[in-house]
Amino acid sequence: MAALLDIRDLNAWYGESHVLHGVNMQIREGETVTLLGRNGVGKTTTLRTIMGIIRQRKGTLRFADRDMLPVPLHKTARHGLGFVPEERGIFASLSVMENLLLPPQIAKNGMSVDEIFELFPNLHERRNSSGTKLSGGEQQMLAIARILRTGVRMLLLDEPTEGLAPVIVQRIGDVLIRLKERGITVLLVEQNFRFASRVADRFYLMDHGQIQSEFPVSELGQRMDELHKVLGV
Amino acid sequence: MLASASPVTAHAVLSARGLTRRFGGFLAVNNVDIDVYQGEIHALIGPNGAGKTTVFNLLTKFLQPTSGRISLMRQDITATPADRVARMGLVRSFQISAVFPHLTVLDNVRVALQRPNGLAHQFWRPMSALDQLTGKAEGLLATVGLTRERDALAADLSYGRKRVLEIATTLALDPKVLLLDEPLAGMGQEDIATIAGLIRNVARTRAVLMVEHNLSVVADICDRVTVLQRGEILAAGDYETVSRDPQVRTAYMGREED
Amino acid sequence: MTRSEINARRLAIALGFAALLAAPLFFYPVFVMKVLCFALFAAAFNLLIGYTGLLSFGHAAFFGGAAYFTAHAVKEWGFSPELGIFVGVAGGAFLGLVMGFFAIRRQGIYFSMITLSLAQMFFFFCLQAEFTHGEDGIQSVPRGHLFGLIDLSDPLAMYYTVVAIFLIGVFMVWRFVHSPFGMILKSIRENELRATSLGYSVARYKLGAFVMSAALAGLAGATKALVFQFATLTDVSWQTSGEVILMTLLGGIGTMVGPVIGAGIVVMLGNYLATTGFPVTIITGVVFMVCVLLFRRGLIGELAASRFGRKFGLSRWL
Amino acid sequence: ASASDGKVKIGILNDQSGVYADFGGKGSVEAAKMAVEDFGGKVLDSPIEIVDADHQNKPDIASNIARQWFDTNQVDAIMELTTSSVALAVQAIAKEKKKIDIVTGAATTELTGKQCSPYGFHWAYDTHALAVGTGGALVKQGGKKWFFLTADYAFGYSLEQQTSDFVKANGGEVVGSVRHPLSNADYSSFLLQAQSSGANVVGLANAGADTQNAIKQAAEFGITQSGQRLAALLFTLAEVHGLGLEAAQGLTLTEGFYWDRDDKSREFGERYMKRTGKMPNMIQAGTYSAVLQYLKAVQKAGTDETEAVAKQLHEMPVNDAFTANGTVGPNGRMFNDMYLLEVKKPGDSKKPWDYFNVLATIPGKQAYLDPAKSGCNLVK
Amino acid sequence: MTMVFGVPLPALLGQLLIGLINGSFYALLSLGLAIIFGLLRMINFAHGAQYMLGAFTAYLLLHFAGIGYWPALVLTPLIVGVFGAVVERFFLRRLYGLDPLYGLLFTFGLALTLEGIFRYYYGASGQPYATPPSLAGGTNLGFMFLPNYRGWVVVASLVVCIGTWLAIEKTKLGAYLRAATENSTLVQAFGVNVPVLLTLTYGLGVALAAFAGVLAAPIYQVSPLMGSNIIIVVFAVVVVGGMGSILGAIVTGYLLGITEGLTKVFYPEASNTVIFVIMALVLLVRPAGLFGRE
Ligand SMILES: Nc1ncnc2c1ncn2[C@@H]1O[C@H](COP(=O)(O)OP(=O)(O)OP(=O)(O)O)[C@@H](O)[C@H]1O
Ligand SMILES: Nc1ncnc2c1ncn2[C@@H]1O[C@H](COP(=O)(O)OP(=O)(O)OP(=O)(O)O)[C@@H](O)[C@H]1O
Ligand SMILES: [Mg+2]
Ligand SMILES: [Mg+2]
Repeated sequence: MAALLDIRDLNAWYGESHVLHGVNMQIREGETVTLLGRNGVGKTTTLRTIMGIIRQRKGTLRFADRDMLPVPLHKTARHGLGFVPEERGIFASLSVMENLLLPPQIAKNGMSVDEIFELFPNLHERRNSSGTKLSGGEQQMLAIARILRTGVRMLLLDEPTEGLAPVIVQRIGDVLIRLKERGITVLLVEQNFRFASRVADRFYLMDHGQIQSEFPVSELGQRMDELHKVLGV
Repeated sequence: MLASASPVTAHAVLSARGLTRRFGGFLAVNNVDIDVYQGEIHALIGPNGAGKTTVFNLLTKFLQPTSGRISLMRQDITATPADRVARMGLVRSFQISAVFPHLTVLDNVRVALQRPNGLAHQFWRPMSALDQLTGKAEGLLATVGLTRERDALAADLSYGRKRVLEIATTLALDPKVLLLDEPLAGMGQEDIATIAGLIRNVARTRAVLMVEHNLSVVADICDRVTVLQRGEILAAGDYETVSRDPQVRTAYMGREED
Repeated sequence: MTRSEINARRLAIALGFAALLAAPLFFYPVFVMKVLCFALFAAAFNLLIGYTGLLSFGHAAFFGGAAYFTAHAVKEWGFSPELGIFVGVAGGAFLGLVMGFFAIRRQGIYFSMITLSLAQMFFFFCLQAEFTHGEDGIQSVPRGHLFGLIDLSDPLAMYYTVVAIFLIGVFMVWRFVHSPFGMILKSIRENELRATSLGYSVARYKLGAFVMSAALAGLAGATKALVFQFATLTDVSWQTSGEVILMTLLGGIGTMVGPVIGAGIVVMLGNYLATTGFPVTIITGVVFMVCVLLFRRGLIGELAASRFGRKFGLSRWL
Repeated sequence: ASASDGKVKIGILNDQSGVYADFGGKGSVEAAKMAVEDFGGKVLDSPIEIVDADHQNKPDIASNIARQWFDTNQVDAIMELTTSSVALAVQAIAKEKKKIDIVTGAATTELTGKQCSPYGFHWAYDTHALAVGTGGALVKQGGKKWFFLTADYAFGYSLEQQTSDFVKANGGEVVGSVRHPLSNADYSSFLLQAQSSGANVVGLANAGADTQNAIKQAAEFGITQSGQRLAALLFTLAEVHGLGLEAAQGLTLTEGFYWDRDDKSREFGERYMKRTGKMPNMIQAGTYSAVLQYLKAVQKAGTDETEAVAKQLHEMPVNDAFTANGTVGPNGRMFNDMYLLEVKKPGDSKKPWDYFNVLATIPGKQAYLDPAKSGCNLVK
Repeated sequence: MTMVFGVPLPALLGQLLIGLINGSFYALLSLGLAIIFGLLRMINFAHGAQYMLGAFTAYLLLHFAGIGYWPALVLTPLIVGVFGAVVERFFLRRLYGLDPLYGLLFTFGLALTLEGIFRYYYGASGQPYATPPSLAGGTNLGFMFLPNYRGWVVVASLVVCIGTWLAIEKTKLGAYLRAATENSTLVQAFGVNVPVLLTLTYGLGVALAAFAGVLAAPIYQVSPLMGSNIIIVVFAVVVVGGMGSILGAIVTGYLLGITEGLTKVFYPEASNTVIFVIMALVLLVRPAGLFGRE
């Protein structure tokens, strides 16, 4: 089966600084894959490049058998890609509810608002306050919830557990597992290693803007040494 | 505890009584008492939205409490403006990283060093007056492991490195009391170990109050833990005691294995 | 700084100095003096926009206000020129304090709008106040004797006095910006909350910079009143505030030399267009738009960013 | 005899792109050129040249240009000078440089008062003449009770002050006045007050767009229909044209010139019209007169040397398309007749630019301030 | 006669009504300004010039194409709005990522240019524009004579203001726009075509100014300077209302018109400064403006 997301020799730049040096990645429909790596190796950059936010890019980037390089940013989502940015991107001038309803729905199979509120009761309680008045963790919840509504085929999550209380981290883990059951594909960037190993099918290890190695969750035990070296886990 | 404040504990460096803050109809912090002692690391934990950052904002006077009293080294600072509080030696870091993006990493630290070294108001002296701070700044960068990025613009650092830089500027002020809001969030494992060690070092001669969701670090380095929930104190004590509290477990920690 | 940078810098300063001294041989002294007054005005304005990020749309109030104060002090009270200028500067600084008190409470665009409105209030005050003589202006202001010695009615004496004032003023801006205080201003501009948490009283720093800028703008206005021997409503109108922005933008926001070059060009353009029959406002407007779209860094800023500029490290001292 | 530098140069310095551009502007430059042609293009065998510049209403630009003209461009005289701040500044420079200036564009009496110059002249009109024309003459026409709408700054006050003096001197009374801010857009509040004041004349002591808007809105509120009369204290043909007769009908105003008054003025008006597409107002015709008179004075003096020409200008009577038998006072004031004019109804206007009925002629000596009382120190 | 503070009651009522009429212009203009600011984070200094452009377009339509007031009322906002959209598309768009002051400076230049062009071709004294015959004359309200046209101005502005407010606040459009001003990239990443939205918004703001211009043409002289005189006051209205607050702009616009009207009765000399005084006071007490959010 062809990969849903097929990346070959992807390069990306910030102005003159070359950050991604030929990334290769193939993710099949329904997989949950975690991208690991130290600070500053280019994980966020990879997600932003896939999403089309970074336009200085070269290489092959195919999603659902379509060449994504020429697709303008505002059409990327319509092809079924959803993004939760690292800095969360909550809009200060919008209420929680407005933030939640902001991204246009792509497909019918997204979560309903009620389901979301059940998942994150805090959001329900604070639904009328303005976006950035939320606590850091609440903002993180909102950022995730917002994308769950749209019904995308593939989620790009950048450190979704940062700043969340352990209970919530667990709950998000449950959500990811449920998403997997629904057949949704996830590419996850994570520092929280325990969390990542609970939800992921496969890992990519990144260093210096390149994929260093790749292994399924079953090999995790054997790879601990390598991880230790690269990540300091 | 009642709204009428009990007397402020004498030997606490930073202490608050009956701290309360309302946002419109929403009670974000409700009647919180907290004491931070010299030489200790005190953790403030709790579910998201419990009011931890708000407590920080109140203690540092970035927000004015609706009621309650705060004292810093036996001085009442309930009505003192934020910048004065900072000058008195109570310094905070931010949950969402706060650096000066278009200054270099070195200058970020030097700006922080200026005030404690009496170089804040001089508009008649040349910039080279700041050169005397360079050595100190470089030393700080070395402790946190930012030497390589010395001349980079803060804006170009990756997220995790920005957090490290923020810790460095905070330490530059040589504060007596340090309030750290999730200092380790977004950091990679290798930095977590370094910075946690650094915090422990720093705390030997100072008082530290920190918010952190990384419980292994909390268990590791914190002497005392206060758990906040819905703006109120749910439990307090050492980590062992608190982590066994069933209420804390359901509200915050969740299942053991994670 | 490398050696070639230091040499380039010394050379540039020497050339600039020589040009100032020799200018009356080639240009009309009054014209050069006008350029210098506006250059100082623009430098003062740049102190605020370039180094604290505050765009004031009301700087004409300080410039024109000081011109009125000086003109009045010299003509009606018989003050000596140096005392007259002092009155102008003090008046400018005081206006700065009052306007700043309201304006610094807001940032960015809000700040601009508030300064604009307050300056407009001051304009109406000047229009109606007795001592400004309405639209006639205060005319025939005597230049008098500087320190009771130097007769300023001599064009060259006046010229070199203006040069001295200009140099002192620009040096003050330079020193102010490149000082520990300036560094704090820069960091406040970057992140106010963080600066507060480091213990800096943001409001006071901003107010300090605002008053300093107003005082220097006042110095420029006061000097202009003596040069032209009149003070009129033109200098307090919001168009003048717009003009000083244009000068700074054209030359390069946040550079030392930019505002001076910008002032020279704008003043020259005004004079030149006067006799060509081109509609001045259209040209000014177009220059504004082109600058914003194509040379946002201004002439000097673009030069410093060019290959040549980087070679000599121009951005560090232009 | 010949001109000192082989050339006689006259500079027309005025607002060509700003708010007063219609008032004088390029039209004044054209009028000046007509005067040169009418004079024959040469004086004392030297060619005559007109140069012009747009001072943009900025006194500093004006004074830079004036200095440059005098010092390096051999300009012998500067004329027009719209806006009082500019006129006063340039007159001060001309005085210092011993050069002649003839102001036709500015209204302030200061020019021939405290700040007068032995080489400075003021042609065409001033606030005093406007006040006498509208204030004095209108009272005689039956407008006894006045209400003023005054622009809230010095110019407005002095117009109101001087006008009401004449109103009172002629047996009228001032029943009220209201001060409006400069560049005010809406006059309805003030017009309502005027309407209820019981006055039969509403005097507009303001200028330019302020006056235009006030007149337009007065028509809207039916001020004139209800029997009140509008009198604009500073308003010219150019602005009436801009407003249109529909809105301006019935308005009373004073000018120093109206093209359709006699054969001479008609002839001049039509020639000017051919060149510019407009009829001249008093500033443009006044500039024509000033240039012509200056050339005559040079001719008579046999030199373009300032003292001699100034002497001639003070002595020679002025007779041209602009005025007949004008004289010049020791303070530089030129005494020309002023006309009290009424704007025609649209139906009564027979041809293009046929805008005014002449209600009265005010002789120059009555219109202007007696030089002895002007405060000018040149008057013994 | 009943007196209020020494002023006859009917006169006071008249002045209140007049104030409301002037407020109509303030409200329309500040609404457009607030939309552009609130959604594009840009101070549209050219707003006054665009208002002037509206009046002039109506005048030109009449003069050269014989198109009368009523069709012009619809056509003009369209034409000027498209002009605005073009300006946004080709120029303003390049300024979005930058400090908002560049937008301010660009539109300042645009204002100077537009004003200069019209001054060059049409002179400063302006052009006449007649009241449409269907609205000529006036009605005696007992306490004052109200020109019919002015009554129409109040009605038209109220309808347009409320309609626009509803369209923005009660639809998702408003949320998109506000979000886009904060982080346009992210909103695009969600699948919204932000560039087109921004163009339309700017066009809308400009069209509102043009609409006010057409309304103003029969009352004020159609003059190149009509915009620059009013724009600074409108800025102050927006600051008082709370920048970016659309409702704030509308309400403050009317309130200020009325306040100004009353000042004209009690102390006319201050009627042009009263807004600035109010502004200073409001800023002291509520730095975010009356309706602004901190
Ligand atoms: N806007 C930018 N301009 C220039 N360089 C940048 C920019 N953002 C990031 N970089 C650089 O690109 C590299 C990769 O950054 P990226 O944000 O992708 O790292 P990351 O792996 O996500 O790290 P972290 O775990 O800290 O978030 C880093 O070296 C960083 O300094
Ligand atoms: N300025 C404000 N206005 C209104 N509500 C606020 C404001 N600041 C915070 N809140 C609310 O107060 C509550 C406490 O927020 P706070 O930021 O203190 O939480 P926290 O404990 O730091 O959470 P986290 O761990 O997620 O950072 C939250 O529900 C938040 O929405
Ligand atoms: Mg990252
Ligand atoms: Mg928090």
